[in-house]
Amino acid sequence: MNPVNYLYLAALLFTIGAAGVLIRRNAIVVFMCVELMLNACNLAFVTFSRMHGNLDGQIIAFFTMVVAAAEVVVGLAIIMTIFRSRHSASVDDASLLKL
Amino acid sequence: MSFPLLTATAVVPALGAVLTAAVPAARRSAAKWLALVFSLATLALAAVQLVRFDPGAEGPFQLTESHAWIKDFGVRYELGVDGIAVVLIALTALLIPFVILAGWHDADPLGTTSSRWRPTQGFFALILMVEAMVVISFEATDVFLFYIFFEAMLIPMYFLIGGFGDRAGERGEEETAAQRSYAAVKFLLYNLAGGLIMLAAVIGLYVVTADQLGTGTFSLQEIVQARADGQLDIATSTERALFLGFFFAFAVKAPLWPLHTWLPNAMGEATAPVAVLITAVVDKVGTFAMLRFCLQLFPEASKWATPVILVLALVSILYGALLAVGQRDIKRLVAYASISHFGFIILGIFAMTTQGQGGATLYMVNHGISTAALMLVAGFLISRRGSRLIADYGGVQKVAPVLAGTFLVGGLATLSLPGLAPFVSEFLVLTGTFSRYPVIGAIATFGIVLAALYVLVLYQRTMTGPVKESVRGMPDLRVRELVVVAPLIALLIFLGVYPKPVTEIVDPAVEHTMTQVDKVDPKPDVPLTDVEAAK
Amino acid sequence: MSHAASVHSLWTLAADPPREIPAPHIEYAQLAPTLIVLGGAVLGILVEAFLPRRARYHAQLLLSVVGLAAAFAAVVALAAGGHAGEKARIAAMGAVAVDGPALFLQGTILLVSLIAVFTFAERRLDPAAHGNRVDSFAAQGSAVPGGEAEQAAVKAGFTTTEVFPLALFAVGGMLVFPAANDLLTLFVALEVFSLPLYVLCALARRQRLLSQESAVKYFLLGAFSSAFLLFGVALLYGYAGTVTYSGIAEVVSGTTRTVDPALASTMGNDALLLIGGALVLMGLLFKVGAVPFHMWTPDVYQGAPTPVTGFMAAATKIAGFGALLRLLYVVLPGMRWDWRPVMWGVAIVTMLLGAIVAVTQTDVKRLLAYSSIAHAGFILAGVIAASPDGVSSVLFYLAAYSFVTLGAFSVVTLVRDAGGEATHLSKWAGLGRRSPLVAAVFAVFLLAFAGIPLTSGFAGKFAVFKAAAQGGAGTLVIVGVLSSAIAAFFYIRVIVLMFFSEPKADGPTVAVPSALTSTAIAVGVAVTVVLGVAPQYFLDLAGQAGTFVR
Amino acid sequence: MENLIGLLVVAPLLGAALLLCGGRRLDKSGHWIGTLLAAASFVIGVVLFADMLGRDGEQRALHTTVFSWVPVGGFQADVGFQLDQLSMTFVLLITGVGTLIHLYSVGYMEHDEKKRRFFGYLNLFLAAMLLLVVADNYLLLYVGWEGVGLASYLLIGFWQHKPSAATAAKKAFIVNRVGDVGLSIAIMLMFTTFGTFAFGPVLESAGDAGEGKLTAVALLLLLAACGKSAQVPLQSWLGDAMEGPTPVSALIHAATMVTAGVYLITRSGSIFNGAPDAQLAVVTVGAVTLLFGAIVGCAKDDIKKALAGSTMSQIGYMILAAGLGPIGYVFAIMHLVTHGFFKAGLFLGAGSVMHGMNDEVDMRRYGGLRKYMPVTFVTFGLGYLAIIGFPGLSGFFSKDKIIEAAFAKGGTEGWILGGAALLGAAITAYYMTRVMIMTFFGEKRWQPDAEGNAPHPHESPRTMTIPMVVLAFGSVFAGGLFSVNDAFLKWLEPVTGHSHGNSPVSALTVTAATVVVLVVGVALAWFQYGRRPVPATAPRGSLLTRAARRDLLQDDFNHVVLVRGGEHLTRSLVYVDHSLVDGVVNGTAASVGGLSGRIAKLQNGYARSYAVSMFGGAAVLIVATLLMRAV
Repeated sequence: MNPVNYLYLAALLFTIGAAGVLIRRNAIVVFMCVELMLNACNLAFVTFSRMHGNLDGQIIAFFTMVVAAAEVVVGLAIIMTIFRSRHSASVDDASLLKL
Repeated sequence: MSFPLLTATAVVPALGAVLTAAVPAARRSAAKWLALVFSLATLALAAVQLVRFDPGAEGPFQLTESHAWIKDFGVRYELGVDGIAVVLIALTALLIPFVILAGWHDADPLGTTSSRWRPTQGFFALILMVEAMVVISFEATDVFLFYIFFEAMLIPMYFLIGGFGDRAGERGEEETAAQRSYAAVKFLLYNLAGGLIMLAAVIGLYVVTADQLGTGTFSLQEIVQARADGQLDIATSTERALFLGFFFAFAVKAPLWPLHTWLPNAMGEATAPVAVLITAVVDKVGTFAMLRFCLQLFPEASKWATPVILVLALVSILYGALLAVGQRDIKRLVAYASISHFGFIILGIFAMTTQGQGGATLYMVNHGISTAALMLVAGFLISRRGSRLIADYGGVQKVAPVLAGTFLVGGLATLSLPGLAPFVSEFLVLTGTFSRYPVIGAIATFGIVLAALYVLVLYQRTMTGPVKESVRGMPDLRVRELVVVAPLIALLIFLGVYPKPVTEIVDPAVEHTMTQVDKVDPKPDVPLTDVEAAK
Repeated sequence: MSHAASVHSLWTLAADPPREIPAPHIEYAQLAPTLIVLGGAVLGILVEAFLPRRARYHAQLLLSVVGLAAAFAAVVALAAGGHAGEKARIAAMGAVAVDGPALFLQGTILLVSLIAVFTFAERRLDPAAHGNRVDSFAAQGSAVPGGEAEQAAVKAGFTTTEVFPLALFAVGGMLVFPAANDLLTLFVALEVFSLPLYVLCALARRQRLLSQESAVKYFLLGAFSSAFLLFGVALLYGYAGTVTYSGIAEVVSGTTRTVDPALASTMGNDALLLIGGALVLMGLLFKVGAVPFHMWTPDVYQGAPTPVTGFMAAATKIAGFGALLRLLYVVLPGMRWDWRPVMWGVAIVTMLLGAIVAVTQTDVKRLLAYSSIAHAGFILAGVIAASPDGVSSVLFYLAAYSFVTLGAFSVVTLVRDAGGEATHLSKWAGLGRRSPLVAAVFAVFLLAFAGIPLTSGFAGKFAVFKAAAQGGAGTLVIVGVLSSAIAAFFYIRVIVLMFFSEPKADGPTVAVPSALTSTAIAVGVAVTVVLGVAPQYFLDLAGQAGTFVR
Repeated sequence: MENLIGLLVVAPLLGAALLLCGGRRLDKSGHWIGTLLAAASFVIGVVLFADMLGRDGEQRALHTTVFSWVPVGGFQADVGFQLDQLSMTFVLLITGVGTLIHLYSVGYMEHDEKKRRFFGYLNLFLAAMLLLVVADNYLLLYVGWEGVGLASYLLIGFWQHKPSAATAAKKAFIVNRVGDVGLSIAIMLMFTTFGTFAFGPVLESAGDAGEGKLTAVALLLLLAACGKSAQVPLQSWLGDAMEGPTPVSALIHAATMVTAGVYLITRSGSIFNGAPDAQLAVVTVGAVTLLFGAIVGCAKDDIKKALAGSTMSQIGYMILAAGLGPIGYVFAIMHLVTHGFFKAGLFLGAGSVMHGMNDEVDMRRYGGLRKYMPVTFVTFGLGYLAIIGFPGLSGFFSKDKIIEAAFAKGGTEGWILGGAALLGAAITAYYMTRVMIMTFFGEKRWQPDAEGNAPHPHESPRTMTIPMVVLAFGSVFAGGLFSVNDAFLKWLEPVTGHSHGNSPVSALTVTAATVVVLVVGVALAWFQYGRRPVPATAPRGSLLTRAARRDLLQDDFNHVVLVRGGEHLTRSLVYVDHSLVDGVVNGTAASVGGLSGRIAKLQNGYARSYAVSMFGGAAVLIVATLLMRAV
């Protein structure tokens, strides 16, 4: 099967993730969408790596996972604190800073 | 290497500014005297310049200094004076002591403020700072160096306008403060906008020189030289664009109609000495720069723009005068009168005749002195009554004859009465214009009627007639004030009767400028008879 | 043929005996600055873990100051050793470049961070809580604002000394960011310096809600943008089959070896290149706060603890523009004609929008945020010049700008009332009467922002515009001066407020800072004036650092 | 000798400086210092005169250059003096009459606390006027020209507490300025035409310039003359100028300054000779003014205003004569001198009357004063006879000559001008008789004023009467002396040149005609005012009378058109400046502010909308990049 299709899939996933970020209110969900985008990238990487026949892409994928994990730690921590002080995880509630 | 006279002339007031600012809050009068001393020292240095300056010498600039400064920008620290600059420096140095004396009490803090708030020190320090920057921009022969101080001088000026004003009087404190900061901001933004447009042109100039000479340069002499021997050939369109960039900034500073509206606000809200500083000293940099930079860097473009500029100048003359007639506020009236006078100066510069440009230079000097005289006396008057409205005065001549007399002399100088200095320059400008552009010259001449109108109306309304209650018991000029006014008036008379010392110094510089733009005076159409040959 | 084999080998790998993997060769000396900083950060964590609370503050402060200073010394040593010039190399198996721009930027970042750490450690501004001097960070980051936990922490005199290692980690990332020589390193570095910043933003002692909100926004948007960047990286990888800058550059400029038809579909496919490039650009533009990726800036600047804001505003910009320069000059010079027009647009919009919106701001920190956006626009003008002059002008501008910014925000920390810092402009009325010195200093910074001659701001602006004009971007210069004119308006407005309006009765007080903040401000003023009056030396420095290594 | 010329000017200038800057310590002696210095310059004048008589015709002119004033490129203005017969005549007139009037003022201003300043101004005037007549180039003349303008401004407005005085002074100066514009442009035109504006070269090479240029210069000079000499259309200021103290009116607005215009035209003779059209304009102005002034003079009840009208008309005669060219120059000057005597005398008389009548000026409140102030009556009477041209007195000779010359112009012009001149003579006789009768004859008509203190008419002190007597002598004999074998003609001819023209009527006829019209005029006045008592309040009078009282509505015209129009213009300009020129600037600022507010709205605080903008931005970025490659 033509590996290019995986690219299309990756693009699709990426777009879904982006759309999610724009649409969903819950901070956690938004954050998961971001993760989805990252994983879409991973898919793209491995696909390209397969097409180019070198391992760089696959290695990068591992890096990405680690970074994503780190991001999760920090992100969840921040979201937790704001959830505790606001009792709401809605992104839109956090809109004191404006204009 | 010889003693850097030009640098010293600029450094001394700057140093004075720093020291004055450092005087502790309690020792207010010490600050005043310190400032006065330093301004006098500067005057002495300026006098030395006049002496050391040799009108007959070769080359455009004298007493030159040149040091590397910012290599990457092609900027050198290049100073030098020609006849025009040296005279204007002398004028500046001469006026500052009077400004300081006249403003002796303008900045005494009213009421109780924090012990660290030292308005008086600030006031005099700023004045000296302005002087330093003006002097160096007269001396700079490097475009960038000039630009830097041309712009930087706005900041101290801005604080002088916005920070110190007349006592509130009828208008409430709030209103006055609002008006004042509006005026200050307007002044700054107007001039800053002009300066930034010029910045673009300055950069453009660098690019042009960098492209053609290999290394970009801002040195006036180098550029002029390069153009002379054809290494540097600026495309017509480029030259025009650059010229406009420069001219815009200078026209704002000058100020030329229709870019003048900041001046009345600024002069109206500032204290009289500061107003003098604006119109008699700072604005001169604009007209001076037209002569030195616009004409010499972009001769072709200057000629190209001349018709429009002449018309604008003509409009300024009549428009300013008419508005002066229409004013109800003494200081604003003087401001509009100045606009009219700057019209004359610009007219003379772009008439491109020896008389016109020589007259314009002389005009800068005389206008400085006469406006100073008129405005400072007006300031004394205002300080007595606490109002700027003409309507609040009347019959002052009866209670304070000396004040009225000096005011009248200042006014007569402003309407350029023969025998007083301004007449000479105004007539030269008009003749110079007339000899090339008869119609414009003739129309401009009607400015003198309007001048008579606004001066005499002002004098009549304030000084003559029955004594108003509000001015009854108004004290006459005090000694300090007399010390300020008397020398100015003496100077007005002297330069009116014997302007030769100045014209002698200015002439060669003007000739040089004329050759730069390669123009020659139109010849009289009746061949010289032996009678004239004999003369 | 050989490629076919390699492709084949992908799935016949298992059959062959395992090949020996060569150990990576790392030039530790040339990476010293980064290593020192990161090492310091790790030590900092250990300090947090093992030292008693009382001792931590001083230990951390000492540690980070020494660490940063040492790193800076290392940078200087490298530069002196000629690594900025002829000995410029790619280090760490092509991951990091050690060349002029990298060293210059790293040096600047280190200095800025050093100053920033001073402001982090300032403990005299806030009134003592229960007899403990406190800094501007939360007593306990995890505690709910106003909750019992927090009160307890305050009573116990806790302070979040973790900020120091966090800052050091961020600095470490920033050091790598402009030096990164392949897209992966770029991405990792980005995350390494972003994540600590997200956390730092959430740690304000006063106005925790705002602080946390800013953190959330910054985090989400940051993650969002880095996702874009990563996707861009993926596409570029797909395009070039490699992520090293030089490799991609070769493919772009078509100097690479002939392409196997089997891979033609992706290899050298310009669509991938263009889209990928655009996405990576976007990731970087987000970090430098260029329109339309600027919207996080005002909110985060306002919400974050002011010392952090200063640090962020200064250091992030340097790192971001460093990376941007390298990307555009090393990776994509071959496609200059594709990215330049786009960047033109971005630059123009950024300059104008930043200046215009700032006009109506009422909060000092937001005002400075928008001004930073406008300045990003000015710097972009220099970036677009696409000439060594452009590079050096940008370097100079960054150096000049960062110190002014830091100084300005440090001054902001001084003006306080009951609710902490009084950042609303109306409260600054008449500050010049109350404490002329502070007001004067702030005025100097504002004038530098406005680009008034004799300040570093002017020198920088002139350098950038000059480079742009010579690079044929005259239009940008015109727009630049126009927006500077607009920008001047609001800087002046603040000055008017401070000097020409009567102080309010309930106006804020100006706290007397300790030596730490004072140093920060003093350095700011000094740099502003020196770079304004005698910039030649630093211009030379930036000039020598003007060339990238491939 | 040459150096004395400078001294001539310096002496009174010194006086002015002393008195104006001297301060209170000179209050006691000030007036005598002033008088002394005036006398000094008179003495110098006499010495120079004697010296001049010592040389014969062509060598009489003295010339000296003191210093180079304004040297700029080709523009070379020197301070230099030229004293020829023409100047000499003026010098003697000015210093002589001037000294007398100083003396008179000592008495007249005795009780004024600002006496010192008054004499300072008088000296200033003398200096300026002398500079005007001895200058050797037009620019220096211009200095004197405006100098006298200043002096007249200061003196008209001397009683500044009276708003009317201040206004009159301002008006005088500004109207004069209009004339000065003419003079300055004329000088510029000379400069561009001849490359100089010194009398010598300009007048010598006047012929070489085209007639067009000459006409232009001449007309501009005429404008100047109109301003200074109160000729139509710039005459309006003279009447109001009577607000000044009477000695001022006598010296400046009768004897000397107002005749400067005549001097200018005569001096520039060779220019006018080359420009016939301009000359036509000159004579027209002269003729119109002499009638205008005379008519106004008939209607005024204010004695000084009546005399002012007469001055206007007499100067009209001079201008007319000067416009006739070589035929008339000499007589213009001659009439100028004699007029200087009798008109000054008349004014001093009027002053003396007012002095005795608590400064009452309305002739309808006089009457029968001859008993109370005999000296004044006699001297005034002689002046009266002189001005109406009673045979044998000064006025007779000079005016008669002018009328002859007018006819001698020849052709229709000659007839018209001559006719006008004759008519003027008749009217002169009429209104002067009117003045005479209303003041000195009939029964007394004065009553107590508001405060109830009735005037006690009395003769004035010596200091005042002596000058009047001297001037009376002048007005009686001067004309005769001048005409003794054409002494005056011979004296001036070298400077102005002279030609007899071709008169269609014999001199005798003209003389006869003048005498006839004189009798008619006097008789008319006698019937109107001598026979029946004069009403103490002016009757409404005919339309012409009412118009004449208002200076033939010329002032109202000025007011409506110039003053009102000007006010509207300035007011609208102030509006324009504020709302248009400034409005643009403030508008721009405001619009930027508005835009700023609108854009700021996008910053709505919702993270997701920020994300949207980022997403959109990314899209735009991609599309743009692709497009760049596409195109």
